[in-house]
Amino acid sequence: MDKLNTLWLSTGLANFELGQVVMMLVGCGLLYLAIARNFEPLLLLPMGFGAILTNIPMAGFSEVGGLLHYVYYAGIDTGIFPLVIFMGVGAMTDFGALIANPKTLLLGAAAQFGIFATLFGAIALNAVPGIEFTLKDASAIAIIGGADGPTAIFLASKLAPELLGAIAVAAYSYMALVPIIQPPIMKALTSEDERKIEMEQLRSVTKIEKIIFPLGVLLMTIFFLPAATPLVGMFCLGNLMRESGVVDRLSSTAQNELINITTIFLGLGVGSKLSAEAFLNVETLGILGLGAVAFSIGTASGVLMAKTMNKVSKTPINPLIGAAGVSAVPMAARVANKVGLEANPHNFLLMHAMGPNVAGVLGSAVAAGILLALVGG
Amino acid sequence: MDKLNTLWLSTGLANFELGQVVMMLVGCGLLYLAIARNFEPLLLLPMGFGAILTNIPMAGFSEVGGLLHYVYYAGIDTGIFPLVIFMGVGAMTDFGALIANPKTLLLGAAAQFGIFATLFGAIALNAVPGIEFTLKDASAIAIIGGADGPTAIFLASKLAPELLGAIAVAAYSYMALVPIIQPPIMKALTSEDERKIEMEQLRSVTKIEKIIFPLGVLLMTIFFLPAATPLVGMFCLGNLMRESGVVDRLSSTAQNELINITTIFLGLGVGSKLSAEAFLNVETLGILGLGAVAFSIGTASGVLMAKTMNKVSKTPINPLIGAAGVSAVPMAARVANKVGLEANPHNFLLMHAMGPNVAGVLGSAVAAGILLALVGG
Amino acid sequence: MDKLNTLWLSTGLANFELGQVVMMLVGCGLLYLAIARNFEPLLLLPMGFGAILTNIPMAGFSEVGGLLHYVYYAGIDTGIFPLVIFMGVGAMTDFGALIANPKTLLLGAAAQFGIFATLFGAIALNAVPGIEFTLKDASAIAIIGGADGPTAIFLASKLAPELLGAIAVAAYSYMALVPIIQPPIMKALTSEDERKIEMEQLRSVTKIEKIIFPLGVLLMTIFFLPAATPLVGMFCLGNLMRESGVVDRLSSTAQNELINITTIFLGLGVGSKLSAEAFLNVETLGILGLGAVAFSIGTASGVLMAKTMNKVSKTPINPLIGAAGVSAVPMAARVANKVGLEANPHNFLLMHAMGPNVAGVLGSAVAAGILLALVGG
Amino acid sequence: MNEMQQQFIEAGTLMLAGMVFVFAFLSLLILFIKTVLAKLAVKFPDPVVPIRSRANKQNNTAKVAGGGVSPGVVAAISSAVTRYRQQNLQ
Amino acid sequence: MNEMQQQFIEAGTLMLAGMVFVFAFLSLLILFIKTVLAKLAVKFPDPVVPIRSRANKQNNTAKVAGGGVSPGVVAAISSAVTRYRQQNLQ
Amino acid sequence: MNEMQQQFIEAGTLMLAGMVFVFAFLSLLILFIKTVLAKLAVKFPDPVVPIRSRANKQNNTAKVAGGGVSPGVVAAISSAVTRYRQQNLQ
Ligand code: NA
Ligand code: NA
Ligand code: NA
Repeated sequence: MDKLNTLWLSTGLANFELGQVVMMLVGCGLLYLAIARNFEPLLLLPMGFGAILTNIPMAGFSEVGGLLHYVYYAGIDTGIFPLVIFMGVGAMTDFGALIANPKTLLLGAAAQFGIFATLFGAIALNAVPGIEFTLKDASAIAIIGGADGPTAIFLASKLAPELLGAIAVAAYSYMALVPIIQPPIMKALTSEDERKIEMEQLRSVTKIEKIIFPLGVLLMTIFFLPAATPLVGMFCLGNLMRESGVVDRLSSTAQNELINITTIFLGLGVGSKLSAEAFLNVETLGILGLGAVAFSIGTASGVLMAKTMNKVSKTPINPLIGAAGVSAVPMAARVANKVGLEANPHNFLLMHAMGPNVAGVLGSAVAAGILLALVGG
Repeated sequence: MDKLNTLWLSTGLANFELGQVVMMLVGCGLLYLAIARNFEPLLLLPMGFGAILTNIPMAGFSEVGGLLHYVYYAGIDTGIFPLVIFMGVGAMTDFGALIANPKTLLLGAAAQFGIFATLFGAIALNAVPGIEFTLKDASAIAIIGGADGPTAIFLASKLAPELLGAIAVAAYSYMALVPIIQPPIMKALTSEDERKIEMEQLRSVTKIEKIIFPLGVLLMTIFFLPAATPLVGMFCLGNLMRESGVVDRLSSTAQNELINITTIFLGLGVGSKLSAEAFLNVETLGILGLGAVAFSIGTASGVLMAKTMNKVSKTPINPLIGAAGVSAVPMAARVANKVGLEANPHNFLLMHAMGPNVAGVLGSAVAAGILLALVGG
Repeated sequence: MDKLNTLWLSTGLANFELGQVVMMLVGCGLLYLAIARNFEPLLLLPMGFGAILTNIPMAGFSEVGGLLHYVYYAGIDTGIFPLVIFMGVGAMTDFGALIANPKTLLLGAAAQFGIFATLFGAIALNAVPGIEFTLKDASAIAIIGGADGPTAIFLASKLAPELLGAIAVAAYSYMALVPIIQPPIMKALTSEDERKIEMEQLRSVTKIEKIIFPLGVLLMTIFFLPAATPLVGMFCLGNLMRESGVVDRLSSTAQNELINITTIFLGLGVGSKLSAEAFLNVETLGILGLGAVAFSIGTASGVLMAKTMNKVSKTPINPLIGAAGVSAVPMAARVANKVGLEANPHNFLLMHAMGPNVAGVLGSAVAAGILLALVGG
Repeated sequence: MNEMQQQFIEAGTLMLAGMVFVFAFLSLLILFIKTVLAKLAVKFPDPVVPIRSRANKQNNTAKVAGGGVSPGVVAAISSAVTRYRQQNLQ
Repeated sequence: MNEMQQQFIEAGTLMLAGMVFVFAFLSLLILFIKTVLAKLAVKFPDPVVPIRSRANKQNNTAKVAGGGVSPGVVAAISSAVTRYRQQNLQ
Repeated sequence: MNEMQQQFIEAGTLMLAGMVFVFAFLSLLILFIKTVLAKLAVKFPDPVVPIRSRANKQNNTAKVAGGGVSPGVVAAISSAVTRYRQQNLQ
């Protein structure tokens, strides 16, 4: 009898709090999005699962001695996991299209307006009662507009760890929603004729350019923005391993097993920040709203920049590729390609959109570095 | 001369203690079992090697600053390694046969009697002079009857870390001995006619069932036994990664590189607990004896339960598949198949035995959770 | 304005010190050697990159909280990374040629004279003003003559961590230079006739010999030199995993993903020791000079030993294979083969040179153990 | 001897509570499979698999021999070709 | 309200400084590509790729069908054979 | 100068002790190979390898060309087929 009572007192049923139940439902929602809707499943599946685990009463996953506690403090609080993932992303990235058409870097720059406008918006939300974002909070939220998961997690873990869960949810959800969010904005801001524009074929890029490019990017970051060197540095290391051609086995491991292992634990660790106290409040609603705004503004900025460039440039530029400047690689580039094909069935924009697409990754990392340098520390 | 003397004083020969020599021989014995007899080599090979390394005089493998010290405290004391392995096992497990024939879960439940009877037996052994098992010790020993390596290591590291070495040796040795231990028991408890029983073909299982199943298991564990959620949770995460079909690269890494890396270090770390003080005593003999008892009782309980169910059930149930309820996946299921084929050359029980086999994994994890909830903490 | 000033003060340009610039150039030099010259790129590429990252002003890669700080203290200061790599190297090593022709072990022994002569030379360099090597420093430097990366890193991290960067640079650079350093020495010390000597075909080696060999090596190390057991033990574990044939999945992971992951971080961590204070001094020049001496003496000792043995032995021994005794697997063996082919187009020495080549690995590990036992601690 | 007796009672209670719980838990799981999962299986049946893919799922029946080449082999070769190229492209 | 105003000013300054910096940085990168990289590309052109390898790089054009067997397929098979043997040899 | 001399003596002793030890150790290993391993090799000879497997061990001699198809190729293809299916089944 006594044993049964002990057993009952140790059950989840006898110890549930409402907040935990709701957060488990949020976790299940993330699993649903990942599995049924294919929303960035590589991160949202372990993240949703981590959200469930961390909210189990009496299990102590995120308390001292719990698995998720170790994962979070060893991998995310230190910044190691997002940096290792960024190295893997660098090893997967081909900068050929960007080097062939460097002015698309301006599209990647323009799209970062989504970040800084959202920063402004986050501060404006302080007018809403119940919301009190510091400048650090606002900066961490704004980076959602960078459409780059590891960058967002890295910055949030440094500037506003208590918002990390909500920010990661928003970042990955909107990245998955790119095919839904972007097309209406792209169509509203361009004319049928503009969308029909065919672009010139890209020149071929030599091996030496691809090898020196990541080193040049790193050098410039060192000169002008050391705060961004953890992100940019690991990204360029991955890219150099890829392009150098002399360490293929390291490059392959960075792109596959290492990034997979890290992704599992990154997802679990981020999910462990989805506790009721941190997530169930008005601020999370604000973050989700701001995320949508950030993506939309970023997309619009990219398209408008491309329109302007098309008018100035000698060679034609299809404004649709500007939308790819938000990054969300390679989804945003595919969306540009698809919308282009709808207007003109012979218009293959994919390779052209890859330039602004990877430029957006660099742009976001630079923006993250600026925020770290000016707001962090 | 002085140098040579220093060198001599630093040799192993000048510093050996008898216990260390004996434990190295134990380590060599484990290597022999692993290599020549193919006894669970994936764990016993690194474990035997770890046993040798940890007993080298003057080398300090398991002292502060030594490799095995780090491995043990980072990976086993924290519970991380067995949980990561359990995630990989989950990613390798197909619950199809169990879902198609859910009543085989009862066989997995019955076989856990091996665990609880052994608990009783361990306490009874306290009558032997020189043996003093606390309830925690007895619980950690009893889990050997679960026939599940990671579960046993996880529980032992929580309840009785000083017995971890002996428990792991017993658990993996008996798992390897399943083809020798089980058949006589199975034949003694069944009639020739019973062994000849052919079972109906299993229905096909849909994808949605396989996806929801791990979530259902996790949910029930959360409700009724949070103490089991680390084990069951990681297992279900692995299984969900497998069945969801959206994170194949994570699932593949969990089943291959990640589990391989972890297995090497888990084996080394467990081996590092095979020190003379911890292993060379009457208690170890007791543990080895109890392990054999646990396996035998578990097998018998499973078979007897299956016999009973066969009498009650509308569809025929071959009692042999009850023996697979101890888990030891997939060996025990193969043994059931083999013994069945001996009685009836057209009797393929393998798929039918997979149901109780994986049910046994869940059953052992549940039993481990009960022991943690009632005895641990 | 204020913001821009903050931004400027946070740039690298505003904070560079000369030493950092020079060390970045050194890092770029290593990248150049790795990529353009194919000098041991697997280690020199991440190491050169690490050297750049650690010298970025304001980025704090190697300060508390920085990525390279964690990497260094978790992986190199503990000795874990070199030991894991040594396990992988063991899993890649085939001792067949050595077992078939065991007297080539003497060549691997003779080549270690490079190590001990360099130790003497390092002490002699203390006569140069500005250089003050302790016996520990001298030992760590001498191990460069072992021509074995992980061994050198392991020993240097124990005996002279502040010299680790320079020692690793020297060790890997000279290993890459083996095809340039060795041939002139080999030709100077042998006659045309000697180089033409064809050796008898090696007998085939049985599986049992290959399995017992690593265990015998380990046993002897335990008996006579426990200080070498971390290195030799992990090496033999890897080799046993390879040859036992029962844990192929572990052996494959140790040879591929695990060693790749570890190599990336080992390189970064070693690179993080390339700071201006530690590297830009006369001692580094001394180390680089001594490294070349060490390789040359090791090569010469091996060749002379082989000449002597050829005169004594009943079966012919081509003195060229003695040069492979420095290890630098498999490069040195290939060099021996190539120089042999130049003298006699029918003379395939590759397999014969593999014996002294892997013997050199064991010899260096033994030498490292002696230095640890006599000088360390 | 008193202490020993008490330990036996404890162990006996554990055995009882444990086995009851294990059976209760796994029986509930049976219920879960027979109700929730069964309903889900009816509501969301597996989509009909296209022929080529289904053929691939028949594990041991590809005709490697004979005059014709099975689609599985063609698929395998083309997959190998793709992998080979990817490796060469990197 | 005063505090809020100040925050707005801060945010506005951040926006301005941030966008200026991002554009400046990426424009410099354009310059880098157009000058340094372009020069390097001229100075160190890619070596002419041997025919077989170039064929492999044309991603989707290997002729698997037809009477002849494309070199890609042969390469793939021989690569598969090699891998198979290595696995068996271990 | 006295200190230096002492260091030289230390280094010299180290050199001597080290080389003696290395030679002794590796000579013992020769002994080990020539006695223990040699006996083991006689006592436990390798089992005679079945023909197909031995063929696979001849690294570079599979006949890919010609009218017949080497068993290695068939094995490789069937291995590729299996892997392909496993991937599709997951
Ligand atoms: Na971006
Ligand atoms: Na079990
Ligand atoms: Na060596």
